[in-house]
Parts: sequence; C-alpha cells; structure tokens
Amino acid sequence: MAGEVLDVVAEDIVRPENLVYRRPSALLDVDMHYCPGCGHSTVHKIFMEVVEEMGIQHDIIGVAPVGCSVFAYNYMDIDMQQAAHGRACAVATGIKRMLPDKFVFTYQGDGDLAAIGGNETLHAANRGENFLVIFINNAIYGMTSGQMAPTTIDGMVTTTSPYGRDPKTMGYPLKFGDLIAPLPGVAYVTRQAVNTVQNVRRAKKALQRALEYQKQGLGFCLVEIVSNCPSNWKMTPVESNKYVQNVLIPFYPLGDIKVPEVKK
Amino acid sequence: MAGEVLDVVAEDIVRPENLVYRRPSALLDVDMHYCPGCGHSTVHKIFMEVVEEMGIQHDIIGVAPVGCSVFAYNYMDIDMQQAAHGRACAVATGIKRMLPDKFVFTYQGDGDLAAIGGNETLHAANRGENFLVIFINNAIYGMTSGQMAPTTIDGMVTTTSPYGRDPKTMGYPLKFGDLIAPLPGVAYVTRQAVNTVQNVRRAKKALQRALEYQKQGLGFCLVEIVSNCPSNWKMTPVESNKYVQNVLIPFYPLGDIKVPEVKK
Amino acid sequence: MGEVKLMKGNEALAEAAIRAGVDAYFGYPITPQSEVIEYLSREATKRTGMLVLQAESEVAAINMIYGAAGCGKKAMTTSSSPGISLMQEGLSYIASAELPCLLANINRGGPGLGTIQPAQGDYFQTTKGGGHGDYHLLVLAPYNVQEMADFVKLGFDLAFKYRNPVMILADGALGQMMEKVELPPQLPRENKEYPWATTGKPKNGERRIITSLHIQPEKMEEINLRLQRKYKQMEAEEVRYQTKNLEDAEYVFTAFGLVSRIALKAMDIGRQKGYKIGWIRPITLYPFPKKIYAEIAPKVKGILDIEMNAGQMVEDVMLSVQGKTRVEFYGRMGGVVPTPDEILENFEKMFIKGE
Amino acid sequence: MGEVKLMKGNEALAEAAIRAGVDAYFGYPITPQSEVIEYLSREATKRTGMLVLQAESEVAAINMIYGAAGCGKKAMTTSSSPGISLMQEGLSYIASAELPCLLANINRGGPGLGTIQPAQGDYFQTTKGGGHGDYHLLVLAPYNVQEMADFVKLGFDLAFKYRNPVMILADGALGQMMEKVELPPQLPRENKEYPWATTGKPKNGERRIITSLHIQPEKMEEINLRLQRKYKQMEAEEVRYQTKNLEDAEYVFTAFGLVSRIALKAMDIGRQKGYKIGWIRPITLYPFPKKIYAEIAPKVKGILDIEMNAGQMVEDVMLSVQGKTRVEFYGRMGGVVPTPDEILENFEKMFIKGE
Amino acid sequence: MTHEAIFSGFGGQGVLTMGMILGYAAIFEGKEVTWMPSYGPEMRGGTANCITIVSDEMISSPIISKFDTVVALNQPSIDKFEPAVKPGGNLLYDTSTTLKPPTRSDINIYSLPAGEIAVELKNTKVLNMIMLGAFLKITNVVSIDSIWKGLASVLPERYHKLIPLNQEAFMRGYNAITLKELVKV
Amino acid sequence: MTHEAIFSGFGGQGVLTMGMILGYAAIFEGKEVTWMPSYGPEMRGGTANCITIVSDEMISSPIISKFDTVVALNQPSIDKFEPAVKPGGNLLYDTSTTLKPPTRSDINIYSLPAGEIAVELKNTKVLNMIMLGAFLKITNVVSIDSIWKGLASVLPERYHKLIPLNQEAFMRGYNAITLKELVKV
Amino acid sequence: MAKVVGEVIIDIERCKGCELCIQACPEQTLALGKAINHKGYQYVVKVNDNCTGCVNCAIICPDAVITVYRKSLKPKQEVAV
Amino acid sequence: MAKVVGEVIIDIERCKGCELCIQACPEQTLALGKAINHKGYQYVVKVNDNCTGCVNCAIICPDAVITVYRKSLKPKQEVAV
Ligand SMILES: Cc1ncc(C[n+]2csc(CCOP(=O)(O)OP(=O)(O)O)c2C)c(N)n1
Ligand SMILES: Cc1ncc(C[n+]2csc(CCOP(=O)(O)OP(=O)(O)O)c2C)c(N)n1
Ligand code: SF4
Ligand code: SF4
Ligand code: SF4
Ligand code: SF4
Ligand code: SF4
Ligand code: SF4
Ligand SMILES: [Mg+2]
Ligand SMILES: [Mg+2]
Repeated sequence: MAGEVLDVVAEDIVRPENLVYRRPSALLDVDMHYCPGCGHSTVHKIFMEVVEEMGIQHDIIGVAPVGCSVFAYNYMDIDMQQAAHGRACAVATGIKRMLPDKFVFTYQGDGDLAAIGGNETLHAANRGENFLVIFINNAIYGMTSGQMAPTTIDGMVTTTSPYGRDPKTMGYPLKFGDLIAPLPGVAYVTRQAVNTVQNVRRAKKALQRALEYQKQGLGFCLVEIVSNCPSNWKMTPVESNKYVQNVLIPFYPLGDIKVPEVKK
Repeated sequence: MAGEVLDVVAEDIVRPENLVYRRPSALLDVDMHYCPGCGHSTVHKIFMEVVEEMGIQHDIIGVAPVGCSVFAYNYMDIDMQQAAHGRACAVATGIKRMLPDKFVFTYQGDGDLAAIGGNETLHAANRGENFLVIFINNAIYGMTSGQMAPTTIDGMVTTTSPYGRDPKTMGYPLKFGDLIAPLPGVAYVTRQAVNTVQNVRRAKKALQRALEYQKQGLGFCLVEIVSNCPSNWKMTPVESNKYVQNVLIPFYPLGDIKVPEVKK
Repeated sequence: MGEVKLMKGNEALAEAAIRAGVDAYFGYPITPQSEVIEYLSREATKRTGMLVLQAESEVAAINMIYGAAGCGKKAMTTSSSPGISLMQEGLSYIASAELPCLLANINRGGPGLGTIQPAQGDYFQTTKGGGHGDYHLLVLAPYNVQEMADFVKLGFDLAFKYRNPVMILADGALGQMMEKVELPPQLPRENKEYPWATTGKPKNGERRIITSLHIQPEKMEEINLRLQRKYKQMEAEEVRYQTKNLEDAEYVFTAFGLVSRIALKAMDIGRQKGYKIGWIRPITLYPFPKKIYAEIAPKVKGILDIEMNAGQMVEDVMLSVQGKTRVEFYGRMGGVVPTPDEILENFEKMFIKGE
Repeated sequence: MGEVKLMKGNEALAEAAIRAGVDAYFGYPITPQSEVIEYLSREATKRTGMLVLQAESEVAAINMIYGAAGCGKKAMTTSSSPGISLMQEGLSYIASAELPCLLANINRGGPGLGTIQPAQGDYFQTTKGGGHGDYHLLVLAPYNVQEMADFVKLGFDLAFKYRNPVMILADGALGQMMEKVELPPQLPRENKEYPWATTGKPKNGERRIITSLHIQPEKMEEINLRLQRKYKQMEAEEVRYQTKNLEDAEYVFTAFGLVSRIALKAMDIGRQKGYKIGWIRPITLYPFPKKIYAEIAPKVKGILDIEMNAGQMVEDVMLSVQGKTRVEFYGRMGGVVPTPDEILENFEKMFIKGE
Repeated sequence: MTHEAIFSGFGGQGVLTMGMILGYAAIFEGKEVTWMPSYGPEMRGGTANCITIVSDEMISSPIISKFDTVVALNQPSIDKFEPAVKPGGNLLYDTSTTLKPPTRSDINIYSLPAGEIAVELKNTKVLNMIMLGAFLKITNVVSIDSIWKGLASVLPERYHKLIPLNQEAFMRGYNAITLKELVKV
Repeated sequence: MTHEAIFSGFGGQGVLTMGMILGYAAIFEGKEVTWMPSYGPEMRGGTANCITIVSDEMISSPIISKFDTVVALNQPSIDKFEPAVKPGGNLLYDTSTTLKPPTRSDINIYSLPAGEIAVELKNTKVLNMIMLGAFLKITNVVSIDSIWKGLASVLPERYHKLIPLNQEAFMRGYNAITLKELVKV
Repeated sequence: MAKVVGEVIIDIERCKGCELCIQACPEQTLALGKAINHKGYQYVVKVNDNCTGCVNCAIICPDAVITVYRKSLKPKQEVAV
Repeated sequence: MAKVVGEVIIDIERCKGCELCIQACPEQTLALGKAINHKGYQYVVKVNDNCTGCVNCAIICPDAVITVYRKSLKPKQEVAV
C-alpha cells in the first residue's frame, strides 16, 4: 500500500496535531433528521463552524422557522427560539431589541420567509433590524412534502404545480433578496450555495461577514443559500446538487447583491 | 356687472349645452364623510369620472379597505366589497379570479396596503393579478387619528412618532411602488398627486390608463396617489396641499415608475 | 350505487369538492391536510375548470374566499389547527358579512406548533367562535371517510341556505386514513346569480355591498339580531346526531368524529361485559344536539364524554344536561388517540367501581 | 396615597405599564385603544428606557412579544377585537411555549369590522381559547379606570408566576372614559435572568430552547398535562370576584367589566323597589369563579346574567350552577350599552311578572 | 349628590375640555368622576360630546341616556339632546347660533349669547369657558376655586398665560345667567 | 370476521402499498376497510407503517395498538411491533435483513428470505409483494383473485406491464410459507 | 373675438369650506362666505363675475360641490341680429 | 520535497450514504460500502489510501461525518536519522 511505501501508517497521521477538519463543537453530537444530502445539514454545519471560530456560542440567539429546519435547535448548541410559520423575523426583532448586544439570527426556508412570512421579513429589513437572516432557498416546501414555494422556478413540477409552475396563474418565482436589497435598512444581501466544495467555503465566508456586520451594527443582513431538496425533487443528492448548479443557479445567480458601504 | 356689460346673465350660461363640469353620475348624490379638503374625496370623484366616461359602472367591482376610505362604498355607485384591514388584494384576487371579465380594483391607504397588508399586496403583484390598486399615500394613519404609517417621512411628527420619525428605530419610509415595480407580474406603477389642478388631471389620466391595461390583461397596476390628511397633519387643507407639494413630493417624486412594454 | 373507491379522507373531500361543482379553492399547505390542495391541483381545473390557487398564507386564503364568496361563488379552503387560527379575523368578517363558504379543519395536536397527529383540541375555537364578536360557524363533524366526502355538498347547501360559513371539523386521522367511499355524482358548476352578490351593479337595480361595518351601534345590533335569529333557525332545523342502544341504556358514551367510533367499540366491549351502555354522536357540533342529551339525562346513571382534548365538548354536554345526570370526561391530548380498552377501563373506574 | 389623576382607561393602563417597569410594548393602532401606544410613544422611552415599537401588524406584534418574552423580558401589547383575532395563532404558541406576557383587548362591537363602540363579544374567544389547541389565558376583567391601571402589575405578576399569557379584557368604554385613578409607584425595570430564557447559552449550563413543537404525541401530551395542572393551580389560587348583598339575596345580578357597574345601579334601583337582589362580579374570567355561583345557586330564585353580547359568560354561570337555580340572560350587542332601567325592566319581566 | 351632565357641540369647540375641567375640579373636591367622550368616526368634522358625571359616591354606569343638565353649543346638539334632559333638569344653550330654540316646558331652559360674548373677548376659543361658567352657575356642582384648579390641570403648562382670559370668560358666562324659578315635575 | 394488521418497514420499501392493495382487494369482496398510515416527519428516511383493518362489519377505530398480524420488513419494525401482536396472532418477517429474530412464544412467527427471493427476481422493488403473498397465505383474509384486482387498482396504468412480475413475486412469497400448527393462548 | 364667460353653481350644503377652490381660481371669483351650512361649515360663495368657466375650482374641489358652465360670447352685434 | 498524506475517519453510524463526499474526492478514495448502518443507510468507506487530506469530503458532507487528518512527510532519510 501507498502508506507502507512511505513508511507511514494511519496511526501516525491520526493525531491531534494533524487534525485538519472535525465536526464543529457548536454542532451537537447527535444525528440530524435531514434527508441524505440535504443542504440544511451543510448550512447548519458551516454556520456552527463560524460560531465556534468567532467564539460567540454564548452570545448568540437563533430563531428556528417552521419548515424542515424547525428542529435546528436540536443541532445547534446555542440558545434558540422556535417561531411560528413565517414569523421568525418578528420573533428575532423581539429578541434583538431586548438584547441588542447579542448576536441574533433567523434560519428560514423559502416558504417560511417569502410566502407566509413575506411581510415580517420585509418590514424587519425596512426597519434595518440588526440581525442576520439565513434564507434556505430550495425552491420547494420541503417539510410538507413538496408543494410549490414562492421560489419554485418556471415550469418546475411540484405537488401543487403538477403540470409545472405556470407563472401566469401561480405567480412568478420571487427573488426576495433582490426585492429588499434596495431598502435603506438593509446592509448586506448575498446569494450563495452549498452544492460544491467551493460554494460551501464561500457560503461560510458570507455567513461570517454577515455576523461581522451585525457586530458593527450595520443593519439587516440576508444570506440566501440556494439549496437542494433531493427527497421532494425526487433526485439523488448528487443529481440534486447538479440541478442546483445547472438549473437553479442560472436563475438565482450567486454573489453579493448588496454590500455595506465601507465606513471610515 | 361684467355680465351685464356683455349682456349675458347667469341664466344664459347655465344651460345644459354649456355644462362643462358636473359631479360624476357614478358618484352617489350624498355627502362624503371625509374631512374638508381631504384627497380621498378628490380621488373618489375623479375615479368615478373615469368609470362614467369608460361606461363601465356595471362591469366593475371595487374593494374598500379599512382606513378613512372604508366607506368608499357609500359614495361609489358600483358593486363593492369591504375587506379586512390590509387584505384588499387578497379579496380582489378572489373576485377577479371568479369574474375575470369584470374590472376589479382595490382602494387602499398606506397603512392598509404597506403595513399590515404588505404581504397580500406583494404577492398579488407577484402573481400579476390583473386588477388595479389605488394607493392613497397620505403618510399617516388617517382613520385611527394620526399614527405613523410606513410612508411617514423621516422626522415627521405623528402620534406614535411624537418626536419625529426616527428611521433607525422605527423603519424607513417605504416606497412600496418602487419596491414592487421590478416584479414581472407588475404591469404599471405610477405615482400621482391631487394637490393641484394639474396633478388632479394627471392622476385621473393615470387611473384611466390603468383600467385600459386591465382590459388588455396586462397584469397588476398600482396607481399611488400622494395625498393629504389635513386633520391629522394639523393643517388647513390649503397648507396640507402645499406640504404635499413642498415636502412629500420631493421625497415621493411623481411620474411613472413602470409602464407596460407596448405590445404589437 | 355511485363509484366506490378506497381513498384518503383528504382526497375524498377533494374529489367531492370537484363533484359538487365547487368554483374555487384557495389554500395553503399544512400537514395533515396538504393532500387536499395536491389532489385538487392535479384533478380539479382540468375536469371542471374549478380554480385552485395556492395562496401566500392562510390569512390571504381566507380573504380570497371572502372575495370569491362575495361574488356568489362556491369557494372553500382547508387547513389544520395553526392555519385555522390565522383565519379567525377573516372568519369573523365572513360570518358578519353573511357570506357562504366551506372550510375544513383537519385538527392536529396543539397548542402551538404541537404535533401533526390527530386531535380535537379546536372544538372550542370552532364552535364558540375563535374570532371576535358573536358569530357561529355551522360545524359538521364527520366520523369516516364517507362523511368527509358527503359533507362537502351538504356543507355548501347549508352555507348557501344560511349565508353562513360552514366548517368541517375532522381530526388528522380522518384526513390521512383510507376507507371505502361511495363518491357522489358529478354536478355541474352552476353559474347562479345571487341578488346579494357583487358581480357588477345591475343595469336596473341597486348596487350590492358586502360589508361587516355598521358604525352605528344600533345598526350593528340589528345585524347581530339577524345573525342570532339565523342561529336559532339552525338550532331548529339543522341539528344532526346519531345514537345507538339508548333504549335500555344505563350509561351513555358520547364523542364526536373519529373518537365516536372508538367509543362505539368500547361500548360493544362494555356490553359484552354486561354494562348497558348507549352511544350518542353529535354530527353537527354547532348547532349542538342539546335535546337528545336533555332527554336521556334523567334516564341514565351517567354520561361519559370522550375527546382528544382536555375536555371541550363536555361543556356543551353539561349545558344540555343541566345537572340532570352525572357527566364525566375522559380525554387524551396532543395527538394521542385513546383506545377502546382504555375508555372502558376509565368508565369502570368512574362509574362502576365507585358505585 | 399615590398620585391621583383623571385619566382615560387606555392612558391609565399605559402609565401603569411604565410604572410597572415593563420592558417592551409592541403594538399596532386600532380604535378604541390607540391611546395606549400613543401615550407610551410620548412617555415611556424617555422615562424608563422601555422599548415601544409600532409593529407592521398585530401578527407581527404578537410574535415580537414571543421573542421578547422568550428572553425573560416583560413584554406586552394591546389591541381591539379584530386585531386580537389576528393574534390567535401567536397566542396559542405563547401559551404552549409557556411564555409570560400581558395583553389587553379593548373589546369593540363585532363580528367583523363591526363598530368601535364598547362590547363584550370576545368573552368566548378570550376565555375558551380563540386559538387552536387546549390552552387558556388568565383573564382579568377590570370594571373601572383604577383597575385598568392596577391590573397591569397584577397581570405581569401572574404571567410570570405561571409562565402564561395574561389578558385584560375590557370594553371600549373602559378604554375611552376618564376616571380618577391612583397611580402605582414607579418600579425599576428589573433585569432578572430566568433559567428558561434565551439570553445566550450559559457558560456553564445547558442551552435554552423556547418551542411548542413536540412531534411525538406522547411528549406533546405531557406538555398538555403540565398546562392542565397549571390551570388547575390557577383555579385553586387565582380566582377573584366581588359580591354585594348576597346575604339576603333572592335574586342575583351578575356581569363583568363595565356592565357590572350598570348592573349594580340596576340592583340599587331594584332594591328600592323591594326586590332582594344581590350582585356578583367575576374579576378573573379565567379561572372562572365557579364556586361562588355554585354556593349561591340553591339559595336564590334565579340569576340574571347581563352582558354586552349574545350570551357568553352565561354559559360559565350555567356550568357553575348545574341546574341548581334558574339562570336568565339579558344582553345588548354590536356596541350598544344597556341601561340600568332596561336591565331592571327585563329582570321584572323574566322573574317577577311570571311568578 | 350625583350630577349627570352632557356637553355637546361641534368638534373643535372644546366640549370635551369642558367636561374635563369639571372632572378635575370635582376630583380636587374628593368627588368621584366619570367622563365619557363620544368617540368614533362621527367625531371627524361632525359633532362631539362628553358625558360627565360627578358624585359623592362610586359611580356605576358612565354611559347614561338621561341627563340632569345638557349643555348644547350648537343647533344639532339642542335637537339631539333636548329630549334627553330628565324632567326637572336643565338645558343650557348659546343663543348666538341657535335658529330653533328648545321648547320643552318640563325642564329648565337657560341661554346666553355666548358667541357674542366670545367676540367681545376677541377670542372665539373661550366660548366653551363661557358656557362652563353658565353651567356652574346653574348647577353649582363644584366651587369656582376648584374650577380654577381644574383649568390649570387641563391646560398644558405652556398655555398657562391664558388662564386669566379663560377665567374672565368663565365669569362672564357665570354672571350671564340669572337663576329662575325651577321647573318642578 | 375482522382482521387487524400492520405493515411496517423503511420508507421506500412499499409498505403503504401493501396495505393499499389488501384494502382494495377487500373492497372488491364487499368488505369494509380502514387503512391508516403513520405520517409525519418520522416518515422521512425513517420507518413507515400502515394499519390495515379488513372486516365484514363497520370498522370502528382505525387506530389500534394490538394486531392480529404484524408484517415487519426490517429489524426496527420487528423490535417495535413484536410486543404489539395479540396473543395467538402472527408475526411475519424477512430473514434476509434480520439480525435479531423475534422471540415470543405466544404468537405464530413466520419468516421467509424475501430479500433473497427479490434478488432472484432481479427486482428489489417487489420485496413488498413477496411479503404480501406470504401474508395472504397466513391470513387468508381475501382471495388471491381480489389481490390481483387490488394490484391493478393501486398500480398506475402506465405500470400495468409490471403486473405479471408483481404477481410472480406475490406467488413466490405465498408459496414460501408453510402453515404450521397455530399457537393457542 | 369671442369672449368666454363662465358660471359656477355651488352646492352650498355640500361645501366643507376647505378653500381649495378659492386657491385654484385664477379669477378670484370665489371666497368663503360668512354663513355656515347645516353641517356647520362656512361655505364658498361667488364674489365676482369674472368666472371664465375654466373648471379649475370644480376639478380641485374634493367634494364635487361645484358645477361649471361655460359659454362663448359672440360680439354684441351678432346677438343683436 | 515533502509529500502530503491524509487520513479520513468516517463516523459510519452517522453517514447517510448521500455520496456527496464520493463525488467531491479528487483521489477516488471514498465509495459506498455494501453494509448498512443502524439507520438503514449504506455508508461510505475508504477504498484506497490516496487521501491527501484535502478536506473536500469533509466540507461537502452535510452531516459532518468525516474527520480529516493531514501530515507532511519528510523524505525517508530524515525519518531514518
Ligand atoms: C400557519 C402554518 N401554516 C402552514 C404550516 C405548514 N408548513 C410547515 S413547513 C411549511 C413550508 C416549508 O417550506 P419552507 O419554508 O420552504 O422550508 P423547507 O422545509 O423547504 O426548508 C408549511 C407550509 C404551518 N406549520 N403553519
Ligand atoms: C386588524 C386591524 N388592525 C387595525 C385596525 C385599525 N385601523 C383602522 S384603519 C387603520 C389605518 C388607516 O391608515 P391608512 O391605511 O393609511 O388609511 P387612511 O385612513 O390614512 O386613509 C388602522 C390601523 C383595524 N381596523 N383592523
Ligand atoms: S425534505 Fe428536502 S429540505 Fe427537507 S430534509 Fe429532506 S431533502 Fe432536506
Ligand atoms: S382623517 Fe385625514 S385621511 Fe381621513 S378623512 Fe380626514 S383628512 Fe382625510
Ligand atoms: S370656473 Fe375657473 S374662473 Fe370660474 S370660479 Fe371656477 S376656477 Fe374660477
Ligand atoms: S373646494 Fe369644494 S368643498 Fe372646498 S371650499 Fe371649495 S366648494 Fe367648498
Ligand atoms: S480528504 Fe480529500 S483526498 Fe482525502 S478522502 Fe477526503 S476528499 Fe478524498
Ligand atoms: S457526504 Fe457524509 S453523509 Fe454523505 S455519504 Fe459521504 S460521509 Fe456519508
Ligand atoms: Mg423550502
Ligand atoms: Mg394613510
């Protein structure tokens, strides 16, 4: 074996000083209920890496939505509240206004954030509430088994658009980040993905930047993550990540939509 | 008297053939409850002129909001429904989807449309619902006696911003028309006013255009009217119209924000 | 006999809606009833042209219903507990404006986000008026999949008869389970004009106004009196219930919906053990079948009311009985379904052991 | 004696909130209670640093309360009937997640948009749970401006004692009228840490979760059982009511809130006419003071319940009385307030003439 | 003793303030008070009124339909509330703007040209104080001293320089009324 | 006659379909049926089951906790539902994936290597039909003919070409079971 | 050249005295009168005959109080024919 | 020149067999095994020793199943010293 040729065995490598990746400590040591390959898990993981790296595990309060990530609080080892469907931004407003020195974030699906919760999201953004919204856009209602979401793209088949979404009658796919970016209360809007290694790295950086901005009190930050739902898209995880790349990202291009003006 | 010099007396002039302006017949022959000089009345009047001129009094269904114009149905001589606060666009969706061949409109204040009703307005716009929204922006909650509205401008004193609106904590004045204009379902967004004779004429034209677009099935049309609230602004009607001109219009500039692409 | 199928309760309800010639469904997905909108999305428009629209929220959905119903159309929605809570303002408006429409609440375990398992914790909300002001929904409680289908047309008939919202209250199990169902015939969508409906001001007639605002209290009181008369009429004409074994009953089991079937089984087991148990199942929860309870009360030793909640219908039973017999309650909560054995055991504990 | 002022009920409530050291008010204007947010906007922040935030809607407001209450802060809102209906989902969540907070419903005439005049049509919604699932608000019914002020601190004390939402249910007149009020002393905003509150995971301790989701029915049933135990405890410890002239009473007038004062006047007039009338006013509507009714029932010829609605609290009176005496109801609706004469006249019609 | 009064007029005439000043005055005398405004959209531009009850005992209903005294500042108020005066009660109105005076004979009717007096005082805003003066002369519910205290409580600090003018107006109204033989029913 | 069964396995193994085919078959025989799936988030990736009751009379409770027959397609299902078999009832499981076989002695335990048979048939999707065949052999609740009809009803038209394969699988399961002396309790 | 003359009819019971028409009239034809109407508003009256029937007042009037007539007057001789 | 060698530790009970790591590995070190874990998933196993510790698999793994170690190997002689 290769190892032998170089005279190195696994035990030589598997040593604390050689550790280059481990599960973040802020992610609880339990199984996540998400389907195999689901982007929710990936985002949980990288966000907890950020929390760990910034050393803010005791200074952050999260708001879980109603959606597949309703159980986020079972995995993130931080104080959390579970909000009614769509109301995470209102709940986060209540928290942040009471605890302005703490980090606050919401974690929401596209149905939660942009359908039923559109108004709470819009107005929190417009008030410039100084918290972070992590917006998982998987173009579908995951938890309720695959109905059309505001972000479902043109022609996409879901259980409530069984013949493909027809924007003329069902509404157009909504780019919520683009919608609110012009509001003066909004500091940072970016769209990321977790379908490739590189995208995961970038998404993590975006989450970290958003928390830095929050620390500086710059206002509302939205990190949208174009994600997958292999179960309801009826694809394998690998296929689903390709669909993200080839179909979703062209419609939801990645990158920063708004960045704060540099303060001097 | 001048009349005598020209040998003409009032009776010579006041003849049907000389009539150049009369109260529109689609406006019921009753007093309106609005305060003296209130723009709501003006808009009611010109909209009923449009309805009369287009001959669609029997083919239009209106939705009244909750706000000072809740009683719109007492003045407009057409079929109307009164919607719960903020839900006019949902109600109108129900009507228009059932009666696609009729004209449908909502008539809403800024609190109704942009605060509590933000989500219904946003999603109706995004679905491209083929109806007209008449949006009376008087920068205040009129009916409930003068609280801050989403459109209240920076520094403006209201009963809930007694020291002037501070956008940092109370949110920024929201330009709802600009917000939704980019949505593909939206056909027409314009901002008008009724504080001067010329502006009244233009506003009327805009309302008429919106109904023409609806006839053509172009989608969601929003006619915003920057209006006054002398009572709650604590001004005379004349002062209030000057305030519209000198303070509000500079922040809410008049003109078309989006017009439909010409179909050929 | 009509077409017989094995169907989920939610699907049977959806299929029945198509066959009843319903004009519009506005709804928002929620477990355990999303099959309704899914089924309709697949089937309805292509078969009858019925409109099926996924609203942005339950708040929007109920107000779309308001608009459509105000045009005299048959409009409906379905949801489950939290979603129904969001509709309370809209329902109060609809009841006040006297618009006919149909709703179904496929009740799950609460309060809060709760569970998605079957429950009956929304009885109070449904029958006493979860919204503001004095109004009532007419409430139908199916106990099998057949009734999930049958109550759609019945519901619309009653809704239009009274110009009042009708609610089908069923627990999550009734939505999810499959049973044999005989489907009703396909009716056409009738394009009826109603004199009160806003469809464009008539050329020769008064304009129509749909409103619930009557700023003069005296006028608003008149509206209320009219509503109250309507409720009285419902009490006189629409009470529905089912009974078994009341003739020789010394005890009565009572329950609504699915639980009534579990109680029925418990009754059977109890009878085998020699207890003379009878059974009452209210079908209309509002108007509540007070009379049958009042009649049976003096003749029995006690009534055991069983619900999947902390004790809600039992108040209506007690109000009917007026102290004329002992009323006891047994309930499970949060999505737990009681078993027949458990019911009987508790019956024995309450009524037999202590005697 | 504290500072005495002539104040509107709404203002007294607002002033009392500042003095109780409340941390946050989230609300949305609605007649007849907008004075609360207006008063607070003027006074609160500059005096105690209390947060006053005009939310975009009642739905947002109640969920902001959830967030703030979840941090262990004293958070409150006020609204009136339609606005309260919109809060039902949020209230069910708050009750289920066991968060303490204070609400006031300055009840107006319904259903629907209704009127803005005083009414009591939201009794059912408030006491039986207008939201989904088995939960209860602890409900306080003030009958004068003094109690509008006093019940703020009391409400928060109870809310934190039970970790349960508390609702002040008052009609529009109580909000709008001015009376003499003795203001409570200014208390500091206490920056207490609660072990259940999410303020950042403790360095040496478990993280805190505020949730109402318990996907396993058995777990959700446990939550429900805990809630039910809490309600039982409230019934044991928190029942409040007031009586007059029960000693020799042959009849009882009962009513809550403002109407109880009108009933009191009717009682006085009645006594002058020689009728031995007593008076009961429930102060807590939930838990309802069942016992006093049960005790008095066998001793009197009848109870007349008067409400500004179609008959809601009367059901709780009847449930308490269990058929032990005659219970009659007299009500006005839609914002109409009954007069003392009218009450007495109806009393005579029901109880005296027929005798 | 309990006195049940209603002050009614156009919005903007200060009728709510009349009741408030009376209310505060009564409080300073240790009395109980309830003050109940009409509220709602009809306020807007239209008429406004407030029921003010002053009593030595706890006041039960703040909303009543018959009054010991009605003070009407305009014609619609006379029309609306004349029938609501208790037999033997008082109706006070301003002759300056009245076209159709009250006609009941089972009540005491008082009037004064308050509008004209206000014009004399060069401030139409004090019309309500003139009427309140007249009201007090008729009813004597509280002392004039208490009214001064009530006035100071109701008037925001920054307007306290207007107190003398208001007092003058009040006294003009007070003195404009001659108490006549009371109607007895 | 009433038969109360539960079919349980991983999500994706087609356990819900087993109950549905049985249900349809029963309907064709004029029987009453209730079919109650487990639903909820635990479905996702995890286990799934459905209670299927077939009876000649109206069926009361569709949710029951004790079963005449448990059909377990994986180990967790055996672990969970072995205690829920009524004394004297049946437990049927697939030996192919079982590490810890059931142990109760007051019930009839049947097994077959359904996984292996499926591999032989070159289609692991038919595992559920194999198990259903075995179930029918044991319980004899409906006729095989009715099962064929039920199969046709449940399978969407476009998959009807797969009917023969499914029938074969069913019969393989049917024939794999030898009925033994019944436990009597 | 023909001269244009106008006449306005004011529905005084419906006028709310907002004065917007007064502002809008280029001929200063309108002013607030001294009298009040049944709703208690001081209403608008004509104070000269310069009205040209330009309709400004009617267009700006929120309450549709004003009806306007306009006539082109031919030179006197034509009338005399 | 130093060669970099890596080692991955797979928490097989937590692996859901989504195969994303397999796709992401530049060295084809990972593949789905035949066995299933307690949750019923076929889990990932190492199939060669080419791992360079590039961390790709760990970064893409949604469930944080993989721990990675990396070591720079000095040329043999140094080891032999
Ligand atoms: C008031 C209310 N309405 C509806 C639901 C049902 N529901 C739960 S999650 C969800 C949508 C989930 O979709 P999304 O927000 O996109 O999250 P995902 O599961 O896709 O991550 C819905 C409609 C609910 N729980 N509450
Ligand atoms: C659910 C609900 N919340 C609040 C209100 C009270 N309310 C009535 S009108 C209104 C706002 C009016 O402002 P706007 O929409 O700007 O209309 P305007 O009166 O200024 O024309 C409010 C908050 C209500 N009726 N219903
Ligand atoms: S249903 Fe979709 S979004 Fe939800 S956990 Fe499964 S894959 Fe993820
Ligand atoms: S309150 Fe304002 S918006 Fe309402 S009618 Fe009066 S002036 Fe118009
Ligand atoms: S029509 Fe023109 S000129 Fe005549 S009064 Fe009106 S504004 Fe003046
Ligand atoms: S604009 Fe109209 S309402 Fe205003 S003063 Fe002129 S006529 Fe009267
Ligand atoms: S660390 Fe890199 S090389 Fe090693 S297994 Fe993972 S992806 Fe492959
Ligand atoms: S990415 Fe993780 S969960 Fe997926 S197969 Fe690889 S190790 Fe298993
Ligand atoms: Mg989603
Ligand atoms: Mg406004």
